Amino acid sequence: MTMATLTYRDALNQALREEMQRDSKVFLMGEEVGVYQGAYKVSRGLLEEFGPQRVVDTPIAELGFAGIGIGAAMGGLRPVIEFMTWNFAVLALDQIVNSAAKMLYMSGGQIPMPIVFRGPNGAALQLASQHSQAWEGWLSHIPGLKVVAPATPADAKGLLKSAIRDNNPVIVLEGEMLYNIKGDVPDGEHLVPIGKAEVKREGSDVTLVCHSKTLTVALKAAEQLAEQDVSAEVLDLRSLRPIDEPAILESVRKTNRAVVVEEGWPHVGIGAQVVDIIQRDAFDDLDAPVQRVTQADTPMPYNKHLERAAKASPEKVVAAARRVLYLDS
Amino acid sequence: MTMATLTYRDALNQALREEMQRDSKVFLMGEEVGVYQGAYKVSRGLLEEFGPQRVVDTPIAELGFAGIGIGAAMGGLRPVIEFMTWNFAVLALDQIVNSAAKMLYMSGGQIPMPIVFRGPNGAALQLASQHSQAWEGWLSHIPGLKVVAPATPADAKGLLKSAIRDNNPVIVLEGEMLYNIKGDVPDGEHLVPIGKAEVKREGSDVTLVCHSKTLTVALKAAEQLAEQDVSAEVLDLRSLRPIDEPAILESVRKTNRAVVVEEGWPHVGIGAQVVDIIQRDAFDDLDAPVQRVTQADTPMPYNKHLERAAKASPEKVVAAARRVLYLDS
Amino acid sequence: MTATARSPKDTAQAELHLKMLRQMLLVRRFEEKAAEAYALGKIGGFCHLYIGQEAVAVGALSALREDDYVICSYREHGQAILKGITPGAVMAELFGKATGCSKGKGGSMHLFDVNRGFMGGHGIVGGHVPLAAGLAFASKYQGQDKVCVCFFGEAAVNIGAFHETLNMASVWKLPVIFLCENNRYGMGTAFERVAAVTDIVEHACSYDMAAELVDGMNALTVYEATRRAVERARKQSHPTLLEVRTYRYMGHSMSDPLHGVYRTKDEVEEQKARDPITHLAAKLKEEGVIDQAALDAMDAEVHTEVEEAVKFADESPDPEPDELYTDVLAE
Amino acid sequence: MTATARSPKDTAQAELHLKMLRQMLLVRRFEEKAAEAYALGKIGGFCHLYIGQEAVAVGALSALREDDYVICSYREHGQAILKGITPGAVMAELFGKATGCSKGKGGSMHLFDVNRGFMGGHGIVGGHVPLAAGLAFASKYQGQDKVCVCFFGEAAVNIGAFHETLNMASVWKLPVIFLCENNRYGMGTAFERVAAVTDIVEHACSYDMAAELVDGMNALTVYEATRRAVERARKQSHPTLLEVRTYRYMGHSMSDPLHGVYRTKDEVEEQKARDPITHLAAKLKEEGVIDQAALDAMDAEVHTEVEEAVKFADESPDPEPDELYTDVLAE
Ligand SMILES: Cc1ncc(C[n+]2csc(CCOP(=O)(O)OP(=O)(O)O)c2C)c(N)n1
Ligand SMILES: Cc1ncc(C[n+]2csc(CCOP(=O)(O)OP(=O)(O)O)c2C)c(N)n1
Ligand SMILES: [Mg+2]
Ligand SMILES: [Mg+2]
Repeated sequence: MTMATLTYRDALNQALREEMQRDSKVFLMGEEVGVYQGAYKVSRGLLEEFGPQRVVDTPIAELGFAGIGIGAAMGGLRPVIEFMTWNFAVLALDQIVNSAAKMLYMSGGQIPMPIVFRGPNGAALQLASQHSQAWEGWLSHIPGLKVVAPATPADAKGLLKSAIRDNNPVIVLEGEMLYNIKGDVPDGEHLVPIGKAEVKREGSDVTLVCHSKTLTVALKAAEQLAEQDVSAEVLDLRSLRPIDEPAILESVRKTNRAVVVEEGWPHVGIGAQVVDIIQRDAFDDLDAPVQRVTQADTPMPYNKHLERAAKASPEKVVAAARRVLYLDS
Repeated sequence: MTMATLTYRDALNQALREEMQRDSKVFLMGEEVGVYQGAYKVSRGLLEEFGPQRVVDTPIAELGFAGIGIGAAMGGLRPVIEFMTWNFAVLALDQIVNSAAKMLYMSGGQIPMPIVFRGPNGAALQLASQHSQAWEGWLSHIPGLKVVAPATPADAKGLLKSAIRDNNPVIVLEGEMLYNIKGDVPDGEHLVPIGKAEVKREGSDVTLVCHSKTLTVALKAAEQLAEQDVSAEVLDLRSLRPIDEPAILESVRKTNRAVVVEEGWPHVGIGAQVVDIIQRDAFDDLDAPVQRVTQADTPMPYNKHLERAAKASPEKVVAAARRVLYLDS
Repeated sequence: MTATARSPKDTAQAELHLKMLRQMLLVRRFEEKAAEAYALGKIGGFCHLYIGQEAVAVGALSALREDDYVICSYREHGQAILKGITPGAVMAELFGKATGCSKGKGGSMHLFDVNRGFMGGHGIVGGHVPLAAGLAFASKYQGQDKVCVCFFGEAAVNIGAFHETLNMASVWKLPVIFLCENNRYGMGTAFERVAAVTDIVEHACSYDMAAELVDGMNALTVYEATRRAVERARKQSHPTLLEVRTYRYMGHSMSDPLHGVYRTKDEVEEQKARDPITHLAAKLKEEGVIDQAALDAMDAEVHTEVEEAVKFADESPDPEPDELYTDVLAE
Repeated sequence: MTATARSPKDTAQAELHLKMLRQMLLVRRFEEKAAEAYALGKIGGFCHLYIGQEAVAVGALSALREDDYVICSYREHGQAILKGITPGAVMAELFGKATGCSKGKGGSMHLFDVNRGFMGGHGIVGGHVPLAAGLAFASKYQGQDKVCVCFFGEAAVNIGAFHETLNMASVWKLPVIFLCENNRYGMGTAFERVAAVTDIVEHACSYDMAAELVDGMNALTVYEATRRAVERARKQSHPTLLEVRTYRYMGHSMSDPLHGVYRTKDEVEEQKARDPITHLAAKLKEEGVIDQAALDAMDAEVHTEVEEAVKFADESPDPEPDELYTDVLAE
């Protein structure tokens, strides 16, 4: 399969374009997706190629257009709803949780819900408290949804394409800080299965579980650990619901130690669930309690030094890894 | 201190009445709280005693009146916002998370937020998918909020009074199925501190961690276990944020085994956080992986048999306790 | 005056009116039976009856094509039956049985039949209003000429989703009809206590939308108004806001008092004097379209139909236990 | 004509107008400096400038009492300064410094000074509209006669919170003024592309609310209209919706293009020809209230003030590291 080096942004753009070419029922709706070419330019060129009927600029009405997208899916379409950022999607949670996630069940199996909700999630740089929220913990809690959080351009393309073809509501968590990263992306038909994690770096001493932006953090930590003669395995979850329990357990059974790195807040974060899975099914394989590295348990401050201190970092991951390896005690 | 036997409903009503008598800045706002005396009659008699300025019937506009309450708190009042049920509060999450929880932080400490958001949480009987949701996992995730979930009439009164006097946004999770339960309630000044769990039954073989409606489930399970010569300790969390880590650890260090019982969905539920706390700080005290008993990972079905099967039950807790005690292997 | 004296047009009209009368009777008797069954504990949870409002659904749905969409709030038993779901399948759903139109998983508030264009049964006030616009969006997008009628109560006008949706439906010219059943109360709250403007049609101005105020105690006027709106939606793809004034005889749901403290017994009685069934029956008698004997026969027939629905629901099995885990995700 | 020829009333008015002119200049120069500082990386995140809209905030806030409340969206640098926060404290906040009006934790979008009744700086479109009604509710509840002015952009009119709030503000007669700054665009979206009705004042009808359409390029007309609304709020506790037509010269935020694809350079230039500062300066010159020399002096003075603000912000320390963990919860 031939490859191209693309940014994460262009990989998403390619996935959207290919799926819209493939299936006329697929359309994109959201704020600034058309004339403005997308607040983060993910939809660049799509209005020109597919026209205003399939690339629909909306008013600022997250609850309303999320619901209109869901209704359109009930009517046989395959909507892709872009939230300018997931911070604003909080206004649309009623529709995502009560309409999209439950429609198939409430209707006794009559109404599938092939819809994608996507946009950047979590903190960027100095956007302060209301614009820096990571929602994976909340969204992964809901049965009836699928949740993916690609970390690389290839996974971004492959998971978005799979999401668009899925007959269930799929949440795609992107990242403003990811849009510019480059990587090899297979041309054309490249599908990444939803629910499958991937080992992004092999290792034997400790497993670093991560996803989305924390992959970079974990990989940097793994390099620093290598210099300290610690072999860290980096497991990128990629999907958060369903979550790849076998992959998590397989890695931990090999390394007997784990650190979970996540972007969100610690209390009832996605990492707590990963910990639960590990201690429940790999209890006897664990040589140390699983450690978590998360965002500080505070709203995000504006000041850049405070913000940096609030975020998960390679240094924090290295320290946690050394703790589970009892290297400093 | 003299006691009276009250229902959970009347204990809440008493807390509201006493605090409104104590402080004229306290007012109640929500749907049907006045003329209708409350959808679940928690506010019975308050309109008559305090008048329409302090017992305010609202239109169906959860986002709007939650925000008006928050603005009133910014203006020096101490609002108590009643959600007819927390199912509908999903529409108000933007205001709770982005305005209430962050105002003090964003303003650099200038604007305290003394507001209470309360109402019944979780499933009642056969209310189906959209009316049977337990939100403790979501709400406990948010820094800047406090979250309490009283299980008894005495705790309901004591925690609601503490919540109203707290200078932070406090989420009070009640339960439609709890309103009618009876118990001894201290008269007058009875305050239960936010952040303190309580052992509701002493035991030595296994700790059953629970809160709100699952206290009854855990207590029934403890009785059945007693008949099987298993001594179960029942720890009622009461507060979910902040959560009483010392109390959890103390009990588990004594019993060396734990089962966490919660009402919500399993994936990234509050129980996962309890598990994380236990394995992180009591790893060497654990004789078995912690087990969780949760609601089935599905939307809530209407049919009563399916609904019963979906909920946490004493039988499920007993089975989980036997698993952590390796009694059936 | 006898039938033979009537022109074909009159006959067609007479038949339509008789059909409407029978439909109102059917819904009325169905709801009465549901109330009985609820009292017997055969129905659980919330159960919102439609008694008093029959003319609205009957009039509106008579103006629709079979393949048009209807979407409702939780007060939807009547619309479900009128859209073609058998009373048996609806009653079975209320009983939570496997033969129910939602396999016993949805219950009273979540009736569905996608093959008949009945898109539910929704429990969050205002939550289905955007869904209606989305269904209309899908129809227009696919070049179908289906319209969507969205039934909601007047209290939903105070919630944001209603406004966000009306604006988009107008900007995008969607073939949707927002049919507000103004029965004066949201649970125990009189609309004038919580709305600055009580004429809901007023809101249409803010969205440059066609609107009509309609007498909801008269099935024929509802039918005519809806026909005009359907025409506008199907031919010009323009949305309409219909405010239909009606009244609920029973409590908000079976768990609520019959009239309660928020309205007087007298008010309820007054309204019952404007009963849409009595009203149409009288009119048709006067026109000689039906006589008392035929009316009694019709009522008896409807009675039997409802009895059979109950019997069907009673005798139907509960869903298999593993149904708890199915329909969470589609293939 | 010389000052001595003027009556006391004229003099008072002249002074008011001069004050407004100076305030507009101050805000303009402040924002220009903020743009420079942003380019130099001294300001991070989103930074939404007010250039072009100065007449709105200056006119409106001139009609307020010191203890009245003002609450804004993220485009609030001007209002913050005009409500009495020193330019230094605002610039320091943009720089994220400990001396900033929100201790460096809020930044450009979250400026606060509770002692001056400046209630923020909010980032979710429409999110602060209910807060404004709540502040008015608190004022009325406590028998204070403070009014609250809520600034928001025209795009916020399409979101539900706006409608839910206007309805309650009207039903409960709250002393609040909803001041919509209609600058025609929400980011890159022209209002007419996403709103069925472009006259925002229209919405007042649905809520039985007083309303006025105001020229936002003229500080004096904004002042007069706001005075009438304040009177209505303070004396009768009635809310008002003001639609103030204005224009943003710069991009939506510092991260966006100056005019972009959604509007033409010509349109921007046309609007600049209606500049509120030039307009008022010319008027006052014509009236002999000010001459070019005095105007230049005023501008120079304002310049220095802004330079000092930057100096203050530059020299101020970052917050202590442990500030990350403070202010999460109150005692
Ligand atoms: C968002 C939301 N808030 C509150 C409720 C609880 N509730 C159910 S029905 C109802 C009253 C609705 O009245 P109306 O819209 O007039 O419809 P009607 O019941 O009169 O048919 C309320 C408050 C809900 N279901 N959804
Ligand atoms: C609910 C929500 N959706 C989207 C955004 C992203 N956003 C920030 S400002 C803006 C445009 C707002 O335009 P307008 O209300 O006219 O105010 P202006 O910027 O013109 O002053 C958008 C879409 C947001 N902050 N909040
Ligand atoms: Mg009603
Ligand atoms: Mg604008």
